[in-house]
Amino acid sequence: MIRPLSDVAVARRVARDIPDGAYVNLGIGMPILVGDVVGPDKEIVYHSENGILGMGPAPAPGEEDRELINAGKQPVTLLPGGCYFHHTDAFVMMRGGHIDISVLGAFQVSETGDLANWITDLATMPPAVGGAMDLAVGAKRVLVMTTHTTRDGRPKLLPRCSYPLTAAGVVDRVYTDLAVLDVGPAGFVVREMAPGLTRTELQSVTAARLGFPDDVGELDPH
Amino acid sequence: MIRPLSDVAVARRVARDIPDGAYVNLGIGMPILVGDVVGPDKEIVYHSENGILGMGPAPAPGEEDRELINAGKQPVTLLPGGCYFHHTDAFVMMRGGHIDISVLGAFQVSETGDLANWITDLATMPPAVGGAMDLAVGAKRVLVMTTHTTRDGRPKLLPRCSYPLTAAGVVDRVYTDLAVLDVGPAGFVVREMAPGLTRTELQSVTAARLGFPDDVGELDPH
Amino acid sequence: MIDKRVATLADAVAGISDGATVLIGGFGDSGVPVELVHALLDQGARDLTVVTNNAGAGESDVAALIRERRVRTVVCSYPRSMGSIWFEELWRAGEIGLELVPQGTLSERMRAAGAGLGGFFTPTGADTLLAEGKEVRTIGGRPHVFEHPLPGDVALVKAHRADRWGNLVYRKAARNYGPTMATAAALTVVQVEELVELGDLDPEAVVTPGIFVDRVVEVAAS
Amino acid sequence: MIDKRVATLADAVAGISDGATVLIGGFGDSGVPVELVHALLDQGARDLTVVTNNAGAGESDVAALIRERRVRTVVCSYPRSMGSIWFEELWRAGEIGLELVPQGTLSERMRAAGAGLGGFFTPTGADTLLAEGKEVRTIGGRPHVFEHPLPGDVALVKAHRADRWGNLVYRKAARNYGPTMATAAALTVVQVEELVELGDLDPEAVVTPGIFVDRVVEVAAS
Repeated sequence: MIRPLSDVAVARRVARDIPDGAYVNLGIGMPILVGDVVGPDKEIVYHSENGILGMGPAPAPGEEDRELINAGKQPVTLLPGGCYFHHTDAFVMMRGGHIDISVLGAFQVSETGDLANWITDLATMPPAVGGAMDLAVGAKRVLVMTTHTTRDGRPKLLPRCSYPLTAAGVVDRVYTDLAVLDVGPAGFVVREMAPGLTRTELQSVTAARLGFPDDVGELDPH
Repeated sequence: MIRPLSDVAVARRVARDIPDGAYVNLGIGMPILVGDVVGPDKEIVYHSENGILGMGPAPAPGEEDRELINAGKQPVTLLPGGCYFHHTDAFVMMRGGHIDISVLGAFQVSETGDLANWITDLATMPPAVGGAMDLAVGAKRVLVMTTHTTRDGRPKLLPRCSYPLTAAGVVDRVYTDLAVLDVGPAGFVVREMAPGLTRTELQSVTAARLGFPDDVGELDPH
Repeated sequence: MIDKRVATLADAVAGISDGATVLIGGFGDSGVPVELVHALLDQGARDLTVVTNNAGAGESDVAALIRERRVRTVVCSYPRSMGSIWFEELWRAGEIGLELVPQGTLSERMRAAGAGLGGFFTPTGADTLLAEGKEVRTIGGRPHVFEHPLPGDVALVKAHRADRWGNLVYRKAARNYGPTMATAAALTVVQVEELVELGDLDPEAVVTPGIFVDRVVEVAAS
Repeated sequence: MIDKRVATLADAVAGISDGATVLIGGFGDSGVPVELVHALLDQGARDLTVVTNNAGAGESDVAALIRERRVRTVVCSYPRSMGSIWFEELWRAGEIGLELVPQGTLSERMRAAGAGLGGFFTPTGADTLLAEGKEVRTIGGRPHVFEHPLPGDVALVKAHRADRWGNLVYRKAARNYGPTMATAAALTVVQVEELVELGDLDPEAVVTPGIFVDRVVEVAAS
């Protein structure tokens, strides 16, 4: 029986790959969870594209400041050592390769590392992109955190994205509720799988062909 | 008899054309004199391309700070309201058209407003340009302050510059020890002349053809 | 004497023409020059092109400007914030234009305008819908999109403190687009929470030098 | 834990390779990282490309590096300062290369490298010798020169204060190239007059956020 990981369990797995001292941007949605589960033994500097380095946790109720919000427009705090800068400089950091790790959500990821995470339907809603494209092209490592399939069970890991791209050939690693996969020269390579899941089962919910090395690890479901 | 104006008298004439409240960059050499003769009734903000707005006069002896120098590398002071910024921003101000007036020296000026003020001889000395090209292309108004001829009497106002250009078609007005001239669509137009100087005499020391409107004024030699 | 302070919000927005391109600061609710936008609403200019990160939300500021049919086109990165109902309604009805620009490119294009540059190549947006119709060049083995400068006729900016020269400091993440927009517009209008005496701002900590600012008006913090 | 402080000048310049491109801050005597350059002299790297505003003067810092035949090429805007005898001597002998770049373009090219841009068009230098061999494009009726990003392997910068995250503030006009060079190099090394505790720098007044800095070393003000 397939037992997908919870969002928090996936976040914990992502957090394990973030080294002490890293400069990290967490995308809106699931990736934000990562900030809550990084251990206190690591000092991580969180970047927000509206002009903050060194973001701390959410403020205590009543302590919110409308001029201190993150890219998701939620109130945050600033740690000692943090600082403010303008938008253009915030994107110098992103585009210029100064962010060590960008964690992004995804609608689709292709086996060549293409990312689609900004729009699914051009007709009924105005298109909106925000900083997604800048985050995808600029970070030293681009990690994607997503459910393995859509809510109605369609695969998100594909030979080729059908949705409009955010950026081409940028994704380094994908963390889903079923597996951790690297994007290599020959496509997706499975590194870890949820406990109890077979290779056949994982391949059956993945449209792209998966590579399985000998030493696939087991994901911690907690 | 031709009585050329002193450098200070030319500087006074330039200063008269600088309106209250202007943002001004004074080039190295003769233009620096302008700062000393602007009247106290005007509040002028001086820009220095190494990252200063609101430069004040030279410090008292013994008060110099090696970290507070102008583009000519001379010690200066900062007025209340002045501020510091980095080099790239200093040139945003210049290239972006934010400086109202740039006063520059010149080796040659052409009748189409070309300016040559950075190099005369490529062979014996290493070429050096500094901020000359940025100052020439970016300011709202480019004023040139120079002697009318070279030390050995050769004209500096020419149909075409023979020295390598600093920038093409940028000069708005030229102030010499003999005349004030605008650069118009039909070439140099004389606005004011040194007292006692005839039109023929002025033309005789100028290689470009001069236009003389009916109302040429007289320069104040003091 | 330089005195950029104006007495009223009406004075601050006086002279903005129909058809103007207006850069409006703010990211979500932070750093939005709400009172200036409301003054622009009262002032009456129409047929505006509005450049801003979001397309307004609820019934206030940019959303109100859109609701009142005063905006012909929005240039922005994320027009689909929570509560951006007016933009969505007019967009669906075909009554308002949208130029969607990745967030970092939006900021960088305004910087290019302020810096007097003719445009730049960026990897952001390459291989995506947002590169369609644009010049693409491979640089360092990677596709780059050519982006044009984006100047404004007017910028409306919110800052924290100003002096009479127009020097500005901001508060926390409210800084966002302000410093860049201030450089990019022919007329930069700023609302501040506090006007201070010349010399009261630390010259090392001025974020927007007064050269980029034309008018400042004090509006008590709400 | 993030701790970018290093104990000695030798630690600060450790690992700089032969053939490296080294960005060196400073304008005239202000903001020059004299002690870091002397440490580089002791460290022994040779065949360097040095990017800096001037080409050194007297027998100190950049001039000493040139005198000791450690520099293959200088990229600068003004190699002809008073006392730049070593550069001039080697240049005349054909023993050192020179790439002359207008000052604002020099700074902007480093910014482009730091910002992850592929290059830009600037009006500076158009119609001059310094545009020879470069792509020229007419934009807005005016010729613009295409300029490439200028990245460094190393940047040597002088600042006033730093904390262990590498956040920097500068002193007066010593700021000059520092903030831009810090963004443009793979390894940014900073000498400061004072190390302070994390949280001691005003987050509104940090000029170079620590993300751009790799090593800081305290050197008492001389």
